[in-house]
Amino acid sequence: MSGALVSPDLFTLCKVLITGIMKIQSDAILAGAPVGSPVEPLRGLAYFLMEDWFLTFNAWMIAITIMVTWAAAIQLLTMMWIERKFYSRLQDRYGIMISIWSLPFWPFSWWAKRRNKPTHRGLGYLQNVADGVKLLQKENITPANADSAMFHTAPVLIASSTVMIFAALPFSEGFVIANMPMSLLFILAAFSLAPLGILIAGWASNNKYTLIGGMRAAAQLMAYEIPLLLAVVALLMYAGSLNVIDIVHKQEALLVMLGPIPIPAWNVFSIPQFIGFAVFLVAIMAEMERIPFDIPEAEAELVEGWLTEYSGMRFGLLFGFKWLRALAGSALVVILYLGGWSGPVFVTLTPAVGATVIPIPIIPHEVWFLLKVYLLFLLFVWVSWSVPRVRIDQILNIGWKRLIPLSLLAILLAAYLAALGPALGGIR
Amino acid sequence: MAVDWQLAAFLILSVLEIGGSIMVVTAKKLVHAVFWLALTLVTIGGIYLLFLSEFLFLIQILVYAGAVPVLFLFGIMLTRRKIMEEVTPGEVLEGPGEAPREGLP
Amino acid sequence: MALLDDYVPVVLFIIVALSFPLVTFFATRLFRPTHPTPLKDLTYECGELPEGEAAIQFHFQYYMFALIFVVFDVAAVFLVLWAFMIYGTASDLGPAASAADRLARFGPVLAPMLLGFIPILFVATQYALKKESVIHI
Amino acid sequence: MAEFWVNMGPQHPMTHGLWNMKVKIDGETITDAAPEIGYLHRGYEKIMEVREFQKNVVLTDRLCYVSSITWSHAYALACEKMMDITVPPRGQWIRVISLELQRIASHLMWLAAYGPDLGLLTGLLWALRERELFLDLIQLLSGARMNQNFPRIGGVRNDLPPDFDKYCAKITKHFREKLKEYHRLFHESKIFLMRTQGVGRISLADAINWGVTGPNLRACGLDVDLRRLEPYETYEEVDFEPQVWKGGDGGDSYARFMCRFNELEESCRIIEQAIKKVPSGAYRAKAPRRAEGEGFARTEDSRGEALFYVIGDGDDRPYRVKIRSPVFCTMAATPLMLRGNKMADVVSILGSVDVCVGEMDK
Repeated sequence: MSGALVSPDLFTLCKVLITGIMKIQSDAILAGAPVGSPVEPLRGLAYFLMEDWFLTFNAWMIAITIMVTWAAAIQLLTMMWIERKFYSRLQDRYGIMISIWSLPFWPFSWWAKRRNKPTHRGLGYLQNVADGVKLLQKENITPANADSAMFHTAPVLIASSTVMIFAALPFSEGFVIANMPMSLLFILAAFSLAPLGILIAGWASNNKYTLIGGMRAAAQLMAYEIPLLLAVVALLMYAGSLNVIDIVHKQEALLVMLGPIPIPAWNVFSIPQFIGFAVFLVAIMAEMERIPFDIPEAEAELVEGWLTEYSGMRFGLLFGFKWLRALAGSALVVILYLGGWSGPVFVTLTPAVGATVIPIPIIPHEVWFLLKVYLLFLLFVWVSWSVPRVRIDQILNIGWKRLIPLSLLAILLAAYLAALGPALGGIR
Repeated sequence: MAVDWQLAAFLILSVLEIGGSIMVVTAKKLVHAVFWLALTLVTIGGIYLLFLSEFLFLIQILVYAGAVPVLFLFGIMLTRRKIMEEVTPGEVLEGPGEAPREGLP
Repeated sequence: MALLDDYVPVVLFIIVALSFPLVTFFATRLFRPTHPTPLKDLTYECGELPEGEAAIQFHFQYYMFALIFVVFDVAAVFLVLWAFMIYGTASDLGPAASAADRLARFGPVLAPMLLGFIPILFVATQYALKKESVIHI
Repeated sequence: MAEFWVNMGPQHPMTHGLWNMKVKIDGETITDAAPEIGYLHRGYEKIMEVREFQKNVVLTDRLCYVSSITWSHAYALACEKMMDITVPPRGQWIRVISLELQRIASHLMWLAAYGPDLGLLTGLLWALRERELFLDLIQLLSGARMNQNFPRIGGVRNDLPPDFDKYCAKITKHFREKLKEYHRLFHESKIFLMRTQGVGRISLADAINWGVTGPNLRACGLDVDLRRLEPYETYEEVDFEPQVWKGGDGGDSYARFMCRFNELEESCRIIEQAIKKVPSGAYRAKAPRRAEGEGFARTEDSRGEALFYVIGDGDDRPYRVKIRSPVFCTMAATPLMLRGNKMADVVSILGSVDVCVGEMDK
C-alpha cells in the first residue's frame, strides 16, 4: 500500500473517469440509433467518443484542469490565507475575519442572524476571493507612454511561467501531471523565466520606478540563480537523478537509528547537503521575492516596484501569483531536502519490524506533503515579517560573496564524502 | 488519424523560429529584438527536444532564460530608448501643459 | 518515443498555462469599466507630471557581473554532468570497496576538478569580486 | 552615464505627509537631492495675527498633528513671557507630564513609521499598539486623542483626573517591558543594522551650520537639550539624562534612531518622577486679554528646537508671530545626508530624521 490518495496516478484516474463517462454516452447513442434507423450516422459519433486518442486527450485535459485548479486556486488561496492570518497574529491582531456570513444580503444576513452568528467573525478564508472580485471590476489602465505590446505580454509571460512550474511539480507520487526524466531542471527553468518577464514589465511601463524595479529583479536573478544551481549540483551527487520523484524515493530509506527513533535519510541530515539546504533556502527566498529580499517591489521606495503601472486584474494576477511561486518554492525545498511526501519518523514501525521502515498509511502522502510545505512556508512568513528589507547592493553582496563560496564548499564536501565512502555519510 | 504529430510540432516550431529570427533583425527597438531572440532560442530548445535531447533542451531554456536578461540589461544600460534620437527633457509628454488639462472637469 | 510521450502532457499544460492569463484578462472586460482620460493615462510619478525620459541608464559595472553570471551558468551545467559522474562511480563501487579501489576510480574523476577547475574558478571569482568590492547598480 | 531626477512624493509611500523629495540618481546612487515643500502650506503665521491670543492655541495644536501639546505649549510659553505672568507650580508639573506623554506618543509614531519604511510592517503595529496606551492617557487628561487643545496661556485647561498617577505608573511599567520587545525587533536584527549603520551620515559642523536640532543633532554627539540648557517649566527639578550619541562617529541613521529610541525610556523616567512631585494648588493663572511687548520662547519639541516669537501691540491679538520649525531646518540638511547613498536609503534616512509635514510647511 502506497499511502497516497491519488494512486496510481492522476492521469490513470482521469482516464478511468472519462472512459466511464464516454462509455455511458456512446452506449446511449448506440441504443438510441440502431442500424437502419434515420439517425444511423450518429453511430459514428459514438465510435469516435470511444477512440483511444480522444479519451487520452480528454483525460489529460481533465488532469491538467484539476492540477491548475488545485494549485492556482485552492492552494493559492490557502497560502495567502495562511500568510495573512499568521502575520496578523505576529502583529498582535486578528487579521482577516470576513466570512460568508458577513455578506450583507439575503440569504446570508438572514441565516447569520438566525444562527446568531456575529457578522465579521469568521476564518476569513474567502477574503482573498472578495479581493479578487474587487480587482476584477477595476479598470485596466495602460499608460499612454507605455510600450503597449510589451506591457501586455509581460503579465502573460510571468503568470503562465508560474503556472508552468506545476506541470512537473509533484504533490505525491501520483499527483503530478508529467513525470519526465529531468523534471527538476524543468521546474528550475520555469522558475527562472519570471524575472525576465519582470524586467520586460518594468521596461515597458516607461516609468522610473518600474524600470528600477525591473533592473533590481534582473540583478537579483543573476546573484541568486547561481547558488541555486550549485546547491542542486551538490544534491545530485547524492541523489543521482534529475527526476524529482526519484529524488524523493532516494530519501525514503533509513539513515541511522538514534536509540529507538529512526532518522530518515532526508538530504538535510548530511553535512554538505545541509550547507546546500541553507544556501537553497536563502536563494529560493530571493526567487520568491519575500521580504528581506523583496527589493524589486520595495514599496517604501519604489511605490509598488515593477507592478506600479499595472491595475485591475492584471495587477491582481501578478500580485497573487507571488504566493503561487512561494508554494512552488516551498514545495521544491520539501522535495529536495525534507523527504518530500514521506512521513516523519514517529509514524514508522521500524523497531517492530526490524530494519525496514514502513510508513503507516493512515495519513496520506498528500497530507504529509502539504503539511511540510505549509510549515516551511510558515517559517518563510515568520522570517519575512520580522526582519527589514535588505538594500540592493547588500543583497548582491550576500548572493555573490557569501552564497556562491558556500555552495562551492557544499559541492567540494559532497564530492569528498562521496569518494570517501558511506562511512562518512557519503552516498548510500 | 494519420497525423504525424512530431512533424506538425517540428513545423510549428520552425515557423516560430524563423519568424522570430526575422523579427530579431527587423525590430525597431532593441528590447523588442531581445524579446524575439528569447522566443527564437526557446523554440530551438523545442527542436532539441524533438531530437530526443532532453538535457540540452532544458539547459537551453535555463541558460538562455538567464542570458537573455543579460542582453536586456545591455540594451537598457548602453542604449537610449530611441536609438539615434536626441532626447530632451519633457519630450515624454506632448505639451505637458495642455495634455492633462483635457481630463480635468 | 517514450521521452516525447512524457512531454505530451507538458505541451498541453503549457498551452493551458498560456491561455489561463489570456482568458482571465479578456474575461475581465465583461466586468470592468473602460473610461480612459488623458490624465489617467499619464505615467505615474507620485502625482507630479513625469519629468524627463524614464529610460534611466544604469551603472555599467553590473554588466560585468552579468557576464560572470553567464559564465557561471554554463559552468554549473558542466558541474551537473560531473556530479552525475561522481554518483555513477560511487554507485558502481558500492559501499564495500577498498580504499585503493576508491582512489583508483575516483582519482581521475576528482583530480582535474579539484586541482584544475575549482581552484581556477575560485581564484577568478575572488579576484573579480575583490576588484569590484563595491557593487553598483 | 545619464543622471535623472526622480520624484519621491507627494503621493509616495515614503513621504509621511504631502511633500516631495526630488532625488537625482545615477543608476541607484543618489548624486543630488532637493526637498520640495509647500503642498501643505496654510499660512499659520498670518492666520494667527487675526485671532485672539487664547484662541490661537487651537491653531498651534494643528501645527504638528502627532505632537500637538508640545507645540501649543511653546506658543503658550511665548505668550506668557510677553504677558509677564507665571504659571502656578501645579500647572507647570501637569505641563511637564503632558509634554512627556506627548513626546512618547510622537516618538512611537515615528518608530511605527520607521518600520514599514524599512520593510518591517510588524514594527508599525507593535509601536501603534503601545501608542494607543499613551493616547488613552492623554485622552484621560485632556479629553481628546488628537489636537488636544490642552495647554492654555497661563496654565493648562484642566486639572489631573482622579487616579491619574496610578494609570501612569501602570502604563509606564508596561511600556518598559515592551521596549525590550522593540529592542529585539529593531536593533538586535542584523539586517536593521545593515540598513542604518553608516547611512546618511552628517558631520557635527554641517549639522550645526544647517540648523539641525533636537535628537538629530544629539545623534552627532553634541549634548544640546533645551530642557537642560534653558530649563523651562520644572525640568530642572527632574532627574533625567539627555540622550546623546556617545559611540563616536555618529550622525548616521543608526545614531538618530538610538537617540530617539532611548528618549522613550528617558521620558518614562520623567513622567514617573513628575507624577510624584505634582503639588496641590491652582493649575492655571488668569491671562490678560490684551498684551503689549515681545515674547520669545524656545522649547525642546519632539523633533528639535521649536521657537515662538510673539509680538503684541496692545490689541487682543498678536501683531506678529514667527515660528521656527525644527523639521524645516533639518529638511534643508537632508541633501547632505542623502548624497552618495543608495536609492533605498532615502527612506532609511528620511525616516530617521522624523519628518512632520504639518510643522514643516506651517
